[in-house]
Amino acid sequence: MVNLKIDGKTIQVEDGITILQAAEQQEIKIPTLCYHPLMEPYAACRVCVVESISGKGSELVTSCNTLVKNGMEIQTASDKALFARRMNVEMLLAQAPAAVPVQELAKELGIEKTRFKIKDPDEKCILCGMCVRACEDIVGASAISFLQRGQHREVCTPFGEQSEACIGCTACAFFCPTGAITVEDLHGRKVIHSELDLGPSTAIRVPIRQAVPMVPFIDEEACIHFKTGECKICSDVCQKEAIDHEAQDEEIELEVGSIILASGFKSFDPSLIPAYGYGRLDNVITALEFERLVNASSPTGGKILLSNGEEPKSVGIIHCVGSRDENYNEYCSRVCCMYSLKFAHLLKEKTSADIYDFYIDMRCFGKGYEEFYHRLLHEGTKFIRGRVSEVSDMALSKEEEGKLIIRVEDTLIGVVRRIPVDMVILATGLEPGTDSNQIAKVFNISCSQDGFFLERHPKLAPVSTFSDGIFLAGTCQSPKDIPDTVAQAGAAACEALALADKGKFDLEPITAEIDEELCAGCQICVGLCPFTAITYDKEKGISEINDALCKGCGTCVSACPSGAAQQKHFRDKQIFAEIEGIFIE
Amino acid sequence: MAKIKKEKEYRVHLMVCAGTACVSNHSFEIKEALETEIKKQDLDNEVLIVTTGCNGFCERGPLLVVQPGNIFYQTLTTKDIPHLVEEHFLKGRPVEKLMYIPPEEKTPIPVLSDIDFFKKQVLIALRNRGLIDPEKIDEYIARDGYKAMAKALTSMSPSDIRSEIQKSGLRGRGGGGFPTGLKWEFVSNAVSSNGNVKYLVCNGDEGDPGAFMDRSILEADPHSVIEGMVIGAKAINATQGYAYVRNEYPLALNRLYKALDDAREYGLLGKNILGSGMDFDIKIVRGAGAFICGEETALLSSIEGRLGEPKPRPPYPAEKGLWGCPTLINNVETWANIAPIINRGAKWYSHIGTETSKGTKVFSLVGKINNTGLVEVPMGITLREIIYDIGGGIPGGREFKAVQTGGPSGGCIPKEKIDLPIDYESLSDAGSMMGSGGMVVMDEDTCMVDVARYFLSFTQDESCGKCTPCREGTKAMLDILTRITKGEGTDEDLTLLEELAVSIKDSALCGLGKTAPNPVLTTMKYFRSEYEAHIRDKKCPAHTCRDLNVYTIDEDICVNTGHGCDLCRRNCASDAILGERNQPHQIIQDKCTKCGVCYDVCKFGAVKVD
Amino acid sequence: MPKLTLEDLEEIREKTKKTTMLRGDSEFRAKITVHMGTCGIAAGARGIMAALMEEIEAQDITEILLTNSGCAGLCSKEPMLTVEIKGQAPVKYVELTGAKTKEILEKHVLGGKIVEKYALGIGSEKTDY
Amino acid sequence: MSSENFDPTLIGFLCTWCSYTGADLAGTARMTYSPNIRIIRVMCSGRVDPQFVIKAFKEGADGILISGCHPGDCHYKEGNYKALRRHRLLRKMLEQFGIEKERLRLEWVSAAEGAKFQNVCDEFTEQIKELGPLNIMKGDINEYREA
Repeated sequence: MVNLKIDGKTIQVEDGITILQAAEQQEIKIPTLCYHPLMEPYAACRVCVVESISGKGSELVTSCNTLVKNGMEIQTASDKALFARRMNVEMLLAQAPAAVPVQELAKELGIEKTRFKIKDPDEKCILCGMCVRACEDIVGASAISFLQRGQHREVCTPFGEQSEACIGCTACAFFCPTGAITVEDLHGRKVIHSELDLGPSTAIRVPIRQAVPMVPFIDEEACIHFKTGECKICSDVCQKEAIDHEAQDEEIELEVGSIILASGFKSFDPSLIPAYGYGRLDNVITALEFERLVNASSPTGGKILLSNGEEPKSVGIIHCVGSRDENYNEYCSRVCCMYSLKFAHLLKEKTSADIYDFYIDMRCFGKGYEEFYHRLLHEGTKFIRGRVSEVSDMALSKEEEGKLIIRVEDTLIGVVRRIPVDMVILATGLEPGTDSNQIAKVFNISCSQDGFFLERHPKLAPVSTFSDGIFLAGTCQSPKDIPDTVAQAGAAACEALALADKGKFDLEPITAEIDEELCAGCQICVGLCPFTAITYDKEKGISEINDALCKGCGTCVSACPSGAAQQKHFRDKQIFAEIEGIFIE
Repeated sequence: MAKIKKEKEYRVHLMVCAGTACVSNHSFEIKEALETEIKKQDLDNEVLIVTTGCNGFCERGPLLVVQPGNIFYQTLTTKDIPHLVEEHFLKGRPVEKLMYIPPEEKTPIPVLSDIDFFKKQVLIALRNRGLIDPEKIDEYIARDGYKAMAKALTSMSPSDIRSEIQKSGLRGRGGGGFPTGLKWEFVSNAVSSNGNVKYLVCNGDEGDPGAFMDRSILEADPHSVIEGMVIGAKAINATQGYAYVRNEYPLALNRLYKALDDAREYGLLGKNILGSGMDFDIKIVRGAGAFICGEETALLSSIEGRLGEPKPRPPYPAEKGLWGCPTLINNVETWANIAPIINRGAKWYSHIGTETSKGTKVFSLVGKINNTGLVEVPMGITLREIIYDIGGGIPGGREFKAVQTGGPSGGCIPKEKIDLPIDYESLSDAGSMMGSGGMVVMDEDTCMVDVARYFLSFTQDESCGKCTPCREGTKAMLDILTRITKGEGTDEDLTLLEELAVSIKDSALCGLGKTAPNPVLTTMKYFRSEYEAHIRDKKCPAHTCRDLNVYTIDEDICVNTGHGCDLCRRNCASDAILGERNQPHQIIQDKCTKCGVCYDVCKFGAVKVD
Repeated sequence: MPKLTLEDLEEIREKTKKTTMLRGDSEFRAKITVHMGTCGIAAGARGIMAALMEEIEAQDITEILLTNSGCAGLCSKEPMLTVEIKGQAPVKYVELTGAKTKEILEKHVLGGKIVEKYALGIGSEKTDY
Repeated sequence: MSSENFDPTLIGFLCTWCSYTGADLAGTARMTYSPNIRIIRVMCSGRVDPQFVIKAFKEGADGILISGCHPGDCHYKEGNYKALRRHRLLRKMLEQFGIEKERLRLEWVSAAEGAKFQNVCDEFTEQIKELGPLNIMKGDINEYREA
């Protein structure tokens, strides 16, 4: 421990810290410009000078880098220190008049005007070197450094050319205290921080605001450590030491009793229906994109805007896009009607647009759904019954200019109508997940015709599959909305627990067995068994079947030349008897 | 036992000075002329021509010293050579007209050691000056070269060496005056962060304008520096040495390269030196011409290949220097003093000099002085002795005004302090500093404000620009001084100048910044009247600041003595002078650009400057 | 040149000391001055000088200062040289030949005995009046 | 016997997981298919031993159907592949016995293909009717030797 006197107060601090840190512990504020806790002290701006009084007189030392020593006596705001500090700030005011921190410090120290010549009134750079040190020590790219000397000293890339070393991490702009470095003009790339359009944003961030779990992740492309091996500030700063850059993805093999498949659905890709113009016409968006737009953490902050940034005056919602359609999916996706009603309600609430809803049948099957539909009717949403044939931007009359025209046959009044709107929302249906057939292969379950997983029995075993211990939940089994999915998930969990709760495991009744006397040890059966249930015993010279593994398919029995292998309940004799039984008159 | 080839016997050695100053004064042509003449007189197996390093008396170059007999010839031209060879070398009669005649005296002084310039000098760092051929290692060895190293390596332990240096009282000759022994102690005690790697550096950057001590030492006696460094390496068991020499010293660099190669060839450097098991080698790093790289931490950054920019201290280089390992940095002159101390003992050395400053100091005596040159004088010698006895007084009988010591970081010492004994403390008490040894003598015609401006323009241009006070402060002071020399200065400028000087001196990061205000502070302290003259009466007493001069023509002198010779009018570039032959001439003030040509041209002194 | 040892260093010092001794203001045991006025040279003083230098080189003699001077004034007796042993009066020898000079070197300079038959006189001319 | 009043007896070996469930589906879906086929359930088409087929022909079956899951769907992963291999070999052998290879048929019927099972049975029955009864000599082998 070190004893020293600061501004008249004797204090004790641990060894190896600087005067600045000791002062901070005593809440004594010493101004700094070129100091940053994460970097080695550079002691260039000389604004943090304090007076250090010792036996042989007093001298000014920079508090940011001078270490505390026993018996030191420091005056942070003595006349001598203040005089030099004021002079330095006044000089900086002349050198970089537009630098805000300098202006603030000048006000604090009571300097109205600088007596020195101002070279460039909007100069912001105070040559503190924070950017250079960040680039070199923290990022390790060393793309920029100081050039020239004295009055011509400046920060730049070698020869002023674009440097390959620069990895566009914008650490320099981040550390620059005066905003002298703006990202745009540093390397001409526009930087946008948003989930949809990923510019080089901070490397460690929460994916989206409602992410579950709300835990930041490290984006390896943007993270400097994975590029230069340096930085790792996040792990220095994290008190919980929760960050380990060396962690790798690892595959964990789990022995489980049962598996619940909930692999979800894929939203129908509307570009398969060219008539609706998705991807071709502006402002034709899918339901998921509208959901994203309306969300508070969206790039527009929840406001519903057209691609040109204005608010739509009229919106059309088209149901059954890719569902109840022979050319695409015959089944009804069950959820589109209700979420379309939700969209209509949100549009009514957030914008003053008039809303058109094109449906075939309004399927409000759930609890309280119908009442919600009636509310919508009263709110003034215009419902038109008919399947929309086309969305086009070919205007035929004045008020259709610049609008999307929806052509639909209104079956209730028997007329083909043209409705001009600003924005079209396609209520896209649900399809089996992109990898659902691989999953089916892996888990040995089969799919129904529409590609969703097949349950063992629609009524008796709706959540289990043909393979024992594998259960289904959610939209992977068939389109359903959240309440149904939750209910089904509960059921699947119960089934799994019921299986596990028994505590014993009933073996397959119909397994094969090998008669030791008859078996000649020819091992034909060993290679045959897909479940490797048969092993050859060298001492006895015969093959044996492991009851727990044997599934009872009987393939080995039919292949056994000596008939040593027999399948319980399907012994050869029994089947022979069955065959003979057929021909008894 | 190595078979050393027999040296041819000669009876006369011609020591031709080949320091940079003499070389630029065509001393190599003198040498060629000598060679041809001697061949003509077929004296070539009796007379040997030796080119030596700088002899010191640069004012009178090109120089020749004839040995034996120590006869000193100066300001030689190729035309004098035939007569000289025949007269002196053939017939043995020294030629008086080529000898040195002190100013205002008639009788020539043949023997070098009788000349005042040399008489009061005590040569330690320059002990072999003019006596050996710097490119022949054998001649260095003949004058007890490497004897000290042999003694240190074989019979002295590192602590013996260090205590010997401590006892000698030797202090750093680079300018700081830090006790060398103490510094060596720090470095040898420091623990290296990388195995036992320790570095040893010779600072030959010598950026001060007008300073050429290190250059002369390297040119005259490179081996003395090498021997010093090897002894130093043993004292702190350093593993690698660096000699940082300015790229602007090509001759010194060549001689040092040659000396290093010869030393390695003789096994006095490199692996297993003199069979003592010690390995040490020296690499030369050439400075890129930045004055700041004379500052120790900036020098180290430069060796490391990084931007030459000082680092805050502590940690001092002794603990964490080159690549973070303990590094011993000393100036060329300091290293040159090591071998004599080891050879002749600390007691002998501590007898020379004053109580606090031991040994001698090499000064480069320049400016308004008759005997411009390199002088090595014992500490404690007075300014008067240097200027008048050694320096031969002020040329043109003008009056001595001040002397500027320590280069741009030093200050000006007025004539009132002429009897000031020269040592570290006395100079810093007077507001200046020892510095590397530059000594610029100024006479009454020097304007002190302009001197301050000149030195400020130098430090401002050479400031590395890292810390605010030095980067911006020196520029601000320079602006003010320039305004004052143009006659636009105000009283507030004076107070601002003083404030700036104090705040820069207090808060700058490195030596350059801390000492840059010295010229201003000392000139304001001792010559405040000149500042006031510039500001209040808009006059420059020394007439150096041209914008303040007012040229007038004394009409009766012009007519009566000069008969209106019209020379001034014809030479006036901006035709600001009226008048014809035999008529009094006049100067039109607002047209006059104050270039001073008329003043120089007028043979009758009719043009007056006020 | 292979790596040196301490002894080599010492040996070099001795060897080159002779050449550098000329330069320092170190003392010499004896000084031989060959008078080389124009008449002296005409009378063969160069031969004398060459002989002396050969002899010194041959016998590796050290601490002998061999120098020349202008005409000694006695033209008829040229070539002449003066031998000055430290602490003794200078002796002038006249009408010399190569062989005579070697003999003087041998007997007087090294041996310390003046060679009467060639000597002109002892002592030097009076210069302080 | 002429083909009209010839009433063949066919035996179908059906795997429990796919074909047998498919047949059951046809039944629950009230799909009528030819009664000539008698079904023997086995756990997997891989269990159908060539002996059964030969035994069945020997007992007087006119046509035999083996039906399993579609390749890749087998509950025991590879059973149907084994059946496919045995079927190819067995057909060649039957021809050497003088039994037309059409009398042995291998089909993939999944649990949901009730309709397909119905067509297969009807079609197979027609086919066997055209082929007529299986006229292999019954009794013991020595009789042939003399003839």
